[in-house]
Amino acid sequence: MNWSDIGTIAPVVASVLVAAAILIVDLALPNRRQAVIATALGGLGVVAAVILLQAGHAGSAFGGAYSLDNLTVFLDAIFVAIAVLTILFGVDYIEPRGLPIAEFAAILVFAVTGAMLIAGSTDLVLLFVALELMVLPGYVLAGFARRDPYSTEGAIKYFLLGSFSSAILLFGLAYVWGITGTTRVDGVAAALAKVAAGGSIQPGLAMGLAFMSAGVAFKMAAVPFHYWTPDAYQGSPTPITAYLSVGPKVGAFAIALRLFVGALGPLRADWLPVVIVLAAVTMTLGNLVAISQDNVKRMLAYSSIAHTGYILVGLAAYAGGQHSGLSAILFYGAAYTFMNMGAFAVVAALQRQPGVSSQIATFAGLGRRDPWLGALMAVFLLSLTGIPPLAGFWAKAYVILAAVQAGGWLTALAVLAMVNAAAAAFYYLRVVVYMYMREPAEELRPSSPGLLFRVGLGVTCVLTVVFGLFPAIATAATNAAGVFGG
Amino acid sequence: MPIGDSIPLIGIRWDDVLFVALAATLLVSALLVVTLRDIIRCGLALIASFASLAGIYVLLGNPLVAATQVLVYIGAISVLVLFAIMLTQTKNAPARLVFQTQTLAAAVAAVVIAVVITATVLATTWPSAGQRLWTSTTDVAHLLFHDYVLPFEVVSVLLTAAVIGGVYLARREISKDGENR
Amino acid sequence: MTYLIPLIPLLPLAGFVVTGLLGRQMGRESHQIAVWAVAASWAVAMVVAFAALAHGFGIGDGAGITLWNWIPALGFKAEMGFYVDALTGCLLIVVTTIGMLVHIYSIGYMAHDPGKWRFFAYLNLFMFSMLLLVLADNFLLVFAGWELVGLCSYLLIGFWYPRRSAAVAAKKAFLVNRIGDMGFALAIMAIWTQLGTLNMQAVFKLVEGGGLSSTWIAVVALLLFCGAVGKSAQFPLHVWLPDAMEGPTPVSALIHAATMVNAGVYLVARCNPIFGAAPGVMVVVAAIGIFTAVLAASIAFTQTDIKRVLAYSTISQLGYMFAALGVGAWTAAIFHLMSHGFFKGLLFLGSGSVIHAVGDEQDMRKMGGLARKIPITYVTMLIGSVAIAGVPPLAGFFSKDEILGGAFKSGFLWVWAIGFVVAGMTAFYMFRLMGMTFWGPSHVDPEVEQHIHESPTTMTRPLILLAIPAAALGLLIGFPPESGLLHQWLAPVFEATIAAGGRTEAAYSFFGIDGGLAIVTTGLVAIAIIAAWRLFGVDMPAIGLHAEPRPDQVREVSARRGLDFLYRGSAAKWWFDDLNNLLFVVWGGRLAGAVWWFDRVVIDGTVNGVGTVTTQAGLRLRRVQTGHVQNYALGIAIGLIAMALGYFLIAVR
Amino acid sequence: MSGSLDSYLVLSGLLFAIGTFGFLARRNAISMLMSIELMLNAVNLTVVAFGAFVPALKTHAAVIALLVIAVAAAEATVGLALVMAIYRNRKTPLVDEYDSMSE
Repeated sequence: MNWSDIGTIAPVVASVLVAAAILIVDLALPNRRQAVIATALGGLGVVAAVILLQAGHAGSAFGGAYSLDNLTVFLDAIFVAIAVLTILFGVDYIEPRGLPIAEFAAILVFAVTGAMLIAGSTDLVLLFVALELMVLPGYVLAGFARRDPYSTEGAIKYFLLGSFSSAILLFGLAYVWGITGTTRVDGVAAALAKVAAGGSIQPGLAMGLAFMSAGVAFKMAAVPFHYWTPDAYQGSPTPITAYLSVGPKVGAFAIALRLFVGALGPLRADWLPVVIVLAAVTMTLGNLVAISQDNVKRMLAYSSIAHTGYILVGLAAYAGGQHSGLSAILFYGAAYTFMNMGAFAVVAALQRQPGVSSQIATFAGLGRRDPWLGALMAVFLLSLTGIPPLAGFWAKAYVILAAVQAGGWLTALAVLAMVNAAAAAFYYLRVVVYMYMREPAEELRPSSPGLLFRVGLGVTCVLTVVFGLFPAIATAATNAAGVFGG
Repeated sequence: MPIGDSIPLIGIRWDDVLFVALAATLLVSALLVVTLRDIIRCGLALIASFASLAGIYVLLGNPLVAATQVLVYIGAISVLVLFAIMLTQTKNAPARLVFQTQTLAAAVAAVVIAVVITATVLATTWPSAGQRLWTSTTDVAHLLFHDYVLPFEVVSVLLTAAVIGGVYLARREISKDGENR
Repeated sequence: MTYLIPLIPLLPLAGFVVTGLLGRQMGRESHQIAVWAVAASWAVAMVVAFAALAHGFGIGDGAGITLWNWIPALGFKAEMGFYVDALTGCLLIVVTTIGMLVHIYSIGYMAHDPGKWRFFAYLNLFMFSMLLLVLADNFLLVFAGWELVGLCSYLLIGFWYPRRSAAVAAKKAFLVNRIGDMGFALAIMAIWTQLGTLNMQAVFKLVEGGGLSSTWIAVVALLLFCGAVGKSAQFPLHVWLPDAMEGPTPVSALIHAATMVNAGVYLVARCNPIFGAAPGVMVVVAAIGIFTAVLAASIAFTQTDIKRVLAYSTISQLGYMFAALGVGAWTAAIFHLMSHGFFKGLLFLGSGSVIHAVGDEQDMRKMGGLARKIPITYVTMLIGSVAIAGVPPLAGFFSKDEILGGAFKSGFLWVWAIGFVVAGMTAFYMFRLMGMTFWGPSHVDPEVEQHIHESPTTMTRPLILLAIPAAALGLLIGFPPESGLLHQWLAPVFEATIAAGGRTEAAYSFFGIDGGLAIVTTGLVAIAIIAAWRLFGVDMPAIGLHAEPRPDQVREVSARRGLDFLYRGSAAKWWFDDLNNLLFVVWGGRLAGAVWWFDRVVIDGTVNGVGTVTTQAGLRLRRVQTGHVQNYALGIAIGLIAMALGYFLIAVR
Repeated sequence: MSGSLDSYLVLSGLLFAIGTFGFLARRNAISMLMSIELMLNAVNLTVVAFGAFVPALKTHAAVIALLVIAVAAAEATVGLALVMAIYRNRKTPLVDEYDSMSE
């Protein structure tokens, strides 16, 4: 360890310091929530600045355990954005319910630190430890409203299943480690390249792959490892649901990129069929079940499962030999982050007053009761549907195009993705219909969220539209970040 | 070793005897953990299985891990578990309250997993040295603070975060939370 | 001039944003900004359109403007750009003119609706989307407009959402359209993977240069046609349009008659180099088109809801247009598109005026004798009906004549024959509509009858303004036939495709085949009109028709007439009535009944069935989510085992 | 017997399966936690066994095992805290009674 190592992992160090600073400020100035929020946002601003300073640089630290490349920078930037947005959306929701801001912010920053570590880790052990750092605070966040039975119930289900899957993932990692003899990603890749050149793989390695695939599929909520998603999402406080729906998901895809693309890349012909099946089942089932949901949070949970399926199409395209699949995944991740957080944020805005449920009836007449909120929700939902020219359209277009380019079975997968995208319109637009074509059952006061919240909503909306109108802005970054490792 | 490598007369190696004994203890106590109806006894069986596992680590030439196993698992985690059992006041209960309705399916799934793993292990040729290697603690320390220093640091952050989160969740309420869904 | 192009869609977009966000605060004046935005857009569009028409652009040399490079990634070139040539110009004229008039009409029609601002915001958004679709220079942007018009249509059909039927209709329209949209999306994929560009003119150049194998051309053309079938409500995706009549009448006029439904026709015409190179697909287009035309016309026979008659009529006329495209009569299709846009827009707005007058009643059986009470509506609708029926010298005569002539002369005799019959049917059902609505005795509820009044001037003026092109457009741009102004304008767009098809067009011969066809068609139309007039227009106390005037209860009426044989005044009259009866009412009615049954039960049933099955599957799958964490864990364990087995299978491969 | 990697790996596999069974079959959240601990121990046994028989992995195994033990401790902390929290709300540690969000 030396100073240049510290420089390479500077964003991670910075965000650990931010978490510490939040707790210290809270101890030093009790009951001064503005100070805590300012510390959190300011600190994350510094982290963002550090990440931007790193842009364009490359390097590795700690003997190759951590790599700084364009992928790291891109993912770090997304994670910081997620953290900032979660805090912006969270304050308005956490406060009226008497929950502590400082713990919320600190735990969130810890989780994001884990995610950022995943982005840069090129060592299997570091990858696992970073994953745990991302998900363990996530369990706490899911149960953050600790007096609320729904919140704790969702959290314990998330925790139990999450630990179960962690054990499975770890078991697989142990086998891969035992066979390849190293934990460094490049070393694993080199060892596996030899294996791949030698023809068929050993049963032990196959089992390791299976356990790892199952573990990662759980973290990204792919069918049939998705069961935790609806309950955890529905139970969690809504801004935290917004975080859970994007943070751990993008994190899981970061693992997929580092682990499956980086370390297991040489075996991609072996995991390609698995990813194809996972993608097909995931998007189809997610959409089918989302259609029959009456709770918007739960509906968005199932839709997030479907989105996992679409992103997996990009991964399959990569495995099918189309490198652009990787930049497609990254673009999808960015677009999905903003539009999905925005959608959850609107739900959170409605639930600002305690006691308001996320049933679809709550949205009846929103378009007239609250034209701005309704319009924003419409934009997010249309983007999630994939209607041009919004970000979600390009996200879907890129993964599907990459799959089409790869050809073979992937063409069928691309067509299935399009069928699914068409079917998904049904349930997204159902909410639009409720907003604009239903009279509200009971007169609710228009919710007037605070300044921070409005800033957050504005940012997500602007990005959703801008990524749609000028996708080139993002593709420059995703294309650069899509070429990493080998 | 002064008493020789194997048991006199029968010719079975001491190591093998130890291994069989420890492995049997481990599996039996683990089975007890998942089948006993009294959860306190489950906890005690858990401690037994942790202990026998520590013995196996010694057998595998890894006394450091064995020591950590005793300290952390028996010394800390088991105690936490026992505390949690006390706090939730769970009592001895009839089987139908202890086991899920899906126990049979669970058993089948577990057996299938066991078979899959066993078959896989036996079907694979491992890059094995064919003999046990002894791990020196100095090497471990060197490696931990050299190759693995970053994961090590991250684990410390992880423990901090876990403690903060755990304390937040488990401490008694002061203010009243709102409800939400 | 090119710098004016972006203004055309952007003005309505601005109107949408302002009206959508601030409309509620503007109260009664909420329509102002929307209407002025569209009017300004119309003015600009007129300048652009006539400049383009006068210039005579061919393929690839139209006036284009690129705003910015949309996506540079993936070796992929698609620009945010607009392109204007003569074809665009024709569409611009129809879309902006009718759009503007519908906006003005809506001021009166929606005056008392509390959601007026919302309505105008949606209308503006629709105008933006439609103009985007028409002006786009690449397939992706067309697709964007394509999806957006579908969305607006959805919002506007369901505008009166408290009516459950409106919400259901909106959903159905959207879902059926999505099926077609998928075809379009697949076509875009295919084009992109094969040619590497999505710029339409570049694609056409490549296709003409032989850059695409004939199989792929056929695939792309078929997929594009799928999209067109959905949007233009052709068989078997036509089921949404009649239900779409649940929306406010101006919406029906604008979206479901004059503009959006034309998008499919526009797309096929725009892609004429692709379709021209796929003769097999052209036959499919012609077949689907003419089949839809006769199917919808036969259903229109027995409908009693005034707007539904017009809806089926629209489907039928769109079928005509596709038939024209299919036989290679490109210009005739666009000609019919324009003339149909005007007279069908007129008819819908007129029907809106009627519905307005009789207190929101849409059932024609409860109308009748309205001619004197709402004279302006009556006269303008009569002009529209005469025009659609194809009576010379109104617009419909010229455009229909060109389609039939084109089919006949290109050797598609079957298309001509069916089209000929449909021409007669069209005249019949339109005058049935006129008869039941305006002529004969009144069957209006006496209480409502006292309040019947002509609509306000904001509503009647658009009717008068639309009646002018409905009457005169044919003479103006379609005379002399096949060499009129429109032909000169559009020649550069289509000449290459026509030449490549190897079909040399014979000159139009007044005193030869063309004149003969025109006379035959006109004769049939005349007979049909007279038949309808006799059947639905005349008060016949002798047979008790005025007492129980239910022309749709076909068998009952005819049975009565058989008994009343002796009471008849003259044999000639009897013969005439009965023939009509037999031809158009009994047989036609039975046939139409059968078609109606097929349409409702089989096709509609399939559409609804797919939805039900999907929802049911969702509900079943949802039950997996029991809430018990161990059940989830067991699912994960089973997934893990399955995955392990999968990997073993791959490993031993 | 004790001299072959296979026997240790099979042992760890059996332990993992027993843990899985406990996780799937027990109703008590704490029992499920204990089962997860068994599974993590199985992983550790795998790691240490590999370290004891594969020369290249010799020392690494101990380090990884130590890190896994630490992670397990962190997981146990959070898990038991969550059990406490939900016990306060629901007055039962039986997980299958937490089903207010089924379907």
